[in-house]
Amino acid sequence: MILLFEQLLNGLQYGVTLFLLAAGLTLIFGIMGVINLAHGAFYMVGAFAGAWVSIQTGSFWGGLLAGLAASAIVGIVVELGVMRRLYARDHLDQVLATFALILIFNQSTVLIFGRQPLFTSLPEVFSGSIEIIPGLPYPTFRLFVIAVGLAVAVGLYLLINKTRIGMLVRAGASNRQMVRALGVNIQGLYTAIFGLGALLAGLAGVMASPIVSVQVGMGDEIILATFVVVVIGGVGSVKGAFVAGIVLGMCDTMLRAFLPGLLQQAMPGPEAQALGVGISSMGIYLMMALVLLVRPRGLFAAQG
Amino acid sequence: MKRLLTSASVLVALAVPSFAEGTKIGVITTLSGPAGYLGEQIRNGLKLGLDATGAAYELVVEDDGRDPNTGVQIADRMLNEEGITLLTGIVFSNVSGAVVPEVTDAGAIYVSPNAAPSGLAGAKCHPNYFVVSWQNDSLHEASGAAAKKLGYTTAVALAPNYQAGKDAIAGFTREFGGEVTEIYTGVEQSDFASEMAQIRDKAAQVVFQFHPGGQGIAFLKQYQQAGLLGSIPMVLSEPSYDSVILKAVGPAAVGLTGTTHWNADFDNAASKAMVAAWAAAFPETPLTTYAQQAYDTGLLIGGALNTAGGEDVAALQAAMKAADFASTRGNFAFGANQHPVQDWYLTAIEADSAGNPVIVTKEKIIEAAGDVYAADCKM
Amino acid sequence: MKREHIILAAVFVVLALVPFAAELTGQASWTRLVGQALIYGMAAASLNFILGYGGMVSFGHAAFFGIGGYVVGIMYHHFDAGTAFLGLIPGTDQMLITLPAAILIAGLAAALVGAMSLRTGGVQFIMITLAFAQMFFFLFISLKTYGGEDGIMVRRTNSLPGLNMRDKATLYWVVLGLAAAYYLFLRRLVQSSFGQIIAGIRQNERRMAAMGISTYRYKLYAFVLSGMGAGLAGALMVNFLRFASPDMMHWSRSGELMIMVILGGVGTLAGPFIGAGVLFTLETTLARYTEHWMLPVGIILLLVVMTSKGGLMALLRRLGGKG
Amino acid sequence: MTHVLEISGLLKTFGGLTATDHVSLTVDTGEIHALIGPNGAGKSTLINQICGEITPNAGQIHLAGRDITRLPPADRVALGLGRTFQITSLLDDMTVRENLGLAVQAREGGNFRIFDRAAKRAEIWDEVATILKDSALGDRADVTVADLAHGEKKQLELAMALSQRPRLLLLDEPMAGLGHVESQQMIEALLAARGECAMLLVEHDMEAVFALADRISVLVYGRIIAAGNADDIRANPTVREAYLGEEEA
Repeated sequence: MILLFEQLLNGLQYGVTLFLLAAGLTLIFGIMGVINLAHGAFYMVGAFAGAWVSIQTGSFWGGLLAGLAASAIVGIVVELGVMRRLYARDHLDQVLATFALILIFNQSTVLIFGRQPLFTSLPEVFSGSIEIIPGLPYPTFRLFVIAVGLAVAVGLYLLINKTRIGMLVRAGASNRQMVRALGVNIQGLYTAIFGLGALLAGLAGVMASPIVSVQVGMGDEIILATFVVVVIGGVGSVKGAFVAGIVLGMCDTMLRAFLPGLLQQAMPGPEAQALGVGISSMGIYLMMALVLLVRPRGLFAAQG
Repeated sequence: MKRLLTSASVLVALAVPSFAEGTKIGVITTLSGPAGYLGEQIRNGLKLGLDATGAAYELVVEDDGRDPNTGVQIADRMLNEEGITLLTGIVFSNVSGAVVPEVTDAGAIYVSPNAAPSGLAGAKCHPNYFVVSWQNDSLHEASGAAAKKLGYTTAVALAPNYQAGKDAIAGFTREFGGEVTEIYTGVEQSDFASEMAQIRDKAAQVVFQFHPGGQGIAFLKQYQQAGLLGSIPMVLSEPSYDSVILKAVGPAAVGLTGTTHWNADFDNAASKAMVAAWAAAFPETPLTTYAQQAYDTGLLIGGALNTAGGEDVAALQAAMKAADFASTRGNFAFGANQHPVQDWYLTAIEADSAGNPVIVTKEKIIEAAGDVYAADCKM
Repeated sequence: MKREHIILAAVFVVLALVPFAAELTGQASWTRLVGQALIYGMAAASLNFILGYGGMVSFGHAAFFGIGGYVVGIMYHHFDAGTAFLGLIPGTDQMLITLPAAILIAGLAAALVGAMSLRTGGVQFIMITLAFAQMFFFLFISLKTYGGEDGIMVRRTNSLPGLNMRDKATLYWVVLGLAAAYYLFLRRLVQSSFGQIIAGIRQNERRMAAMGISTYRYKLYAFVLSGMGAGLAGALMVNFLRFASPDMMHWSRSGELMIMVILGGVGTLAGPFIGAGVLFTLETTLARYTEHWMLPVGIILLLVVMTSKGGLMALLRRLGGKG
Repeated sequence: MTHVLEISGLLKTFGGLTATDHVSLTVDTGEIHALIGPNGAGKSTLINQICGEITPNAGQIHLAGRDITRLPPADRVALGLGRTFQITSLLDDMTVRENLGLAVQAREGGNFRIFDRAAKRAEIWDEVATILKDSALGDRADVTVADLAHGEKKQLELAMALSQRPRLLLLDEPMAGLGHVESQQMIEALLAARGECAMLLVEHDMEAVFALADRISVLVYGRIIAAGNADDIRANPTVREAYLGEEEA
């Protein structure tokens, strides 16, 4: 029972990380119509900038600010320098360009930081664990990650539903031409959204840096799962990204935690283990395939 | 017969003066991606080792990107175009599985500084294929033996769900003999929270885990964050706690137990020379076992080049087979399959004065061990 | 018309001479380099048939490439061990059996994936094909019998009666012959009745449905044909490299095939071959000069896409003056 | 006698909105049946239900006596249903000739052949030549569709639809966006095709409707409020109030 609860928390924490990445990606996707394979690079930039500054200054919070700033700036530069020229182009050209960006970002990171993974420690306040229910000590930092993720979700909800910019974002996600017709400064809006998306990805990167290994290519591994979240949630829908992120995070964690054990009861030995892990690795893709077969445009498709 | 061949080739080698610019050595290794630091360690260690022998050489280094396709492509060019007959450097088993047959079929020599998959250690062994590091299974058999020696009887063993991971758990289990709960992790997984919960739930006496590189860093950090570090001991094979991993993990590694075939505190001249040379050349970068293996590889190759006096393959092969070099690990010999016969040690990860983790050698747990596949090798 | 024939014949002759040229200049690795580029070109061209001519952007094409390769690998594994696949089908090292088998099995897999994926469209189609490819990838990683992540070593290239397939030049010519045949097949395919229907579906699916075309069936057929082509390329690759591994079906390989198509020119016959050749040569050549080869490759790709529309084929056309 | 098309009780709702409210109508052999109504009356929804792009909530559609309510679009075409689109929907990168060729090929079959050469199928290109000879597009045959004038695209749509040899042709606003001269050409083309098939004509252009239609149905807010010949409709006070009145005002 305690194990189940703990795994649910783990799933929630993975889910909000996916949400942070997917929120920006789904907006960029839905509003600008751009397939940005390089979104994971912002995650990596956030993690590296955050880790490096926190090593230099000894402060996690300094690193957090640096990570956010670096990823947002890199995002804006990419938008101004590259993406802006590709909005009118075919999806496939965007795929090629953002693939090239991945290569450039990865190798530049090697040149700047070298090949050794960076060390980051937990902020002092969050270095321990809290006994949430008796018998279950849970790392405080992970609770903090969950809290930040949920706070961002609330913030984005308010931004999108209560502000003029949010109105434009919603309009843009459901009908791209309409926003153009409204006579707003589209270019500025696009740059801002791209920067915001990069910033959220950078936030995810900084939050992940004390937990996982800060290394080159770390963004490439998580970007696939992020795309899965975006597509299941429905392209352009932040709400969809939230729901899909949490559900996917939960399912992935639950499958990995319990499927091998369950299989072992049904069939003998290590083969069950291996099979269980194999199936749970496929889990999110299986889910996506199933969701798309039932709802071809995802759960909360913004575009009609 | 073999002796006759050897002396004949020595004669030939003596008759033909070696080229002044040195023998070309092909280094195929992984320099890009998350595992790029492993290739860097190997390249740098190899260079220092060769320098220590004073042999005339020239390194031709190329990145395989951990992709067997690329590895074979590079090997082909080195062998057939640049006329290189001596290759080394591969980090990963899947790359060496593809490249080594290519090299030996072409009549050239391959010396492994790291990966040594079982497929090439038994019936498919080859006179031109040498392994300086260890046979893959040996690493984890040592950890199994260590856990047994420390008196544990139940263990949780974790490894990624690929062949090397399965081999790791199998190797550990073989020597451990106790009750083992196996948990396989995802191949590209970086968050192990779910596994931490399971480890706590199983409440075994000891944890064994095999996660090289970035995965290992993430695993150790999270092990501490989950509050498991103080409560359940962990035994590690050397790829899971190399010095680069420890540097990135920081204090979270203090208190773990490891096994290794070499450690920086070894008290022999060759090892001390290497540690000093490394500190002079790469003061910023920790020295890992990867670099040490490559350094030994450099000693072996350089020594053989000096003995054979050039790049005649038969002469080089014979010189290497003799394994006449002072290994940084102390005792070293080749088994029937030209894989090492060596000692294994128990280590502890302790805190230095600054609180950073440092590996301290405790005791020898296995003496002069070869591998189980040597018996199948008929050379 | 005539001009195209002359160019094709000239290119074929030049390619056929590669082993001799390699021999003469001492650049022995050319043969293998060009051979591999040709095989990737075939795989990219097979993807281009659905992507460029049919408008179906598949991000999982490497799955069929890998499956084709594994058919050769698995058959060789059982041939070598003297066992039988599932205890029923004995292994073989005869290319006349392995290649058709690879094409067939890859086609079956494509039928399965296509039947489900083609119910969606657009971005969702891209992602669902990726999803199925990932499932195949993880499946093959878990197959311990066939080496798991390490894959299967194929010590000897498959035999063809009357030819010495261990000779690199011979193998190269076999690959070249099949690549040329495949090019001609695709050329005929896009001009065929079916090719016209597929081109129509890409331009306006609704219109084609209004003309009585059940677009789903045609798209599925195209998807299967394309998967078979990728399977053939994969089978050749395993013969060429002498091993099969899950790397062949990793998602980045699917991406690479897509990049080759886009770089060369979407919806052109020669484009994928040119794209494969250029990308492959670029990667291998730059890797010889710098460990940081990814950086220049990335910058070059970015420059190509920013400065030209329609890839290298469009560039060539502009240089050549006409189409 | 059987009707070529018989619709009974067709109901389609979108959320709270009723687009077609139990619509029933028939089209007889050789007849041109016009469907008129203000914007948003549900005409396009009705057309799309007949074509099969939208599935109705209730009601039946029979084509030549056969129930096609649940058939996919392509199968309805095989049973003799042809259509034109309100916003022209053509293969823009191809020439006029190629568009017609594909239309004829789609009807002729052999569409799964992968080793033939579509360009050498005489049965297709002979027929295309005939169609072009008889149409206003003859001298525009090798122009790419994207370069055609609007009126020419409308003509091509009609020619492609007719080349399918349908029993029933659905015409979704064929006059939309046409100038006076072009409209006259279109009316002539439709009159010329009158013997070939029955037609259900959705149109705003009253001049064209009165010139072409044998019968007229008036659709307002998803319901048919009146039906009859041209004189009946002109005289109908409900229609004048609901529809024509607005037009004249």
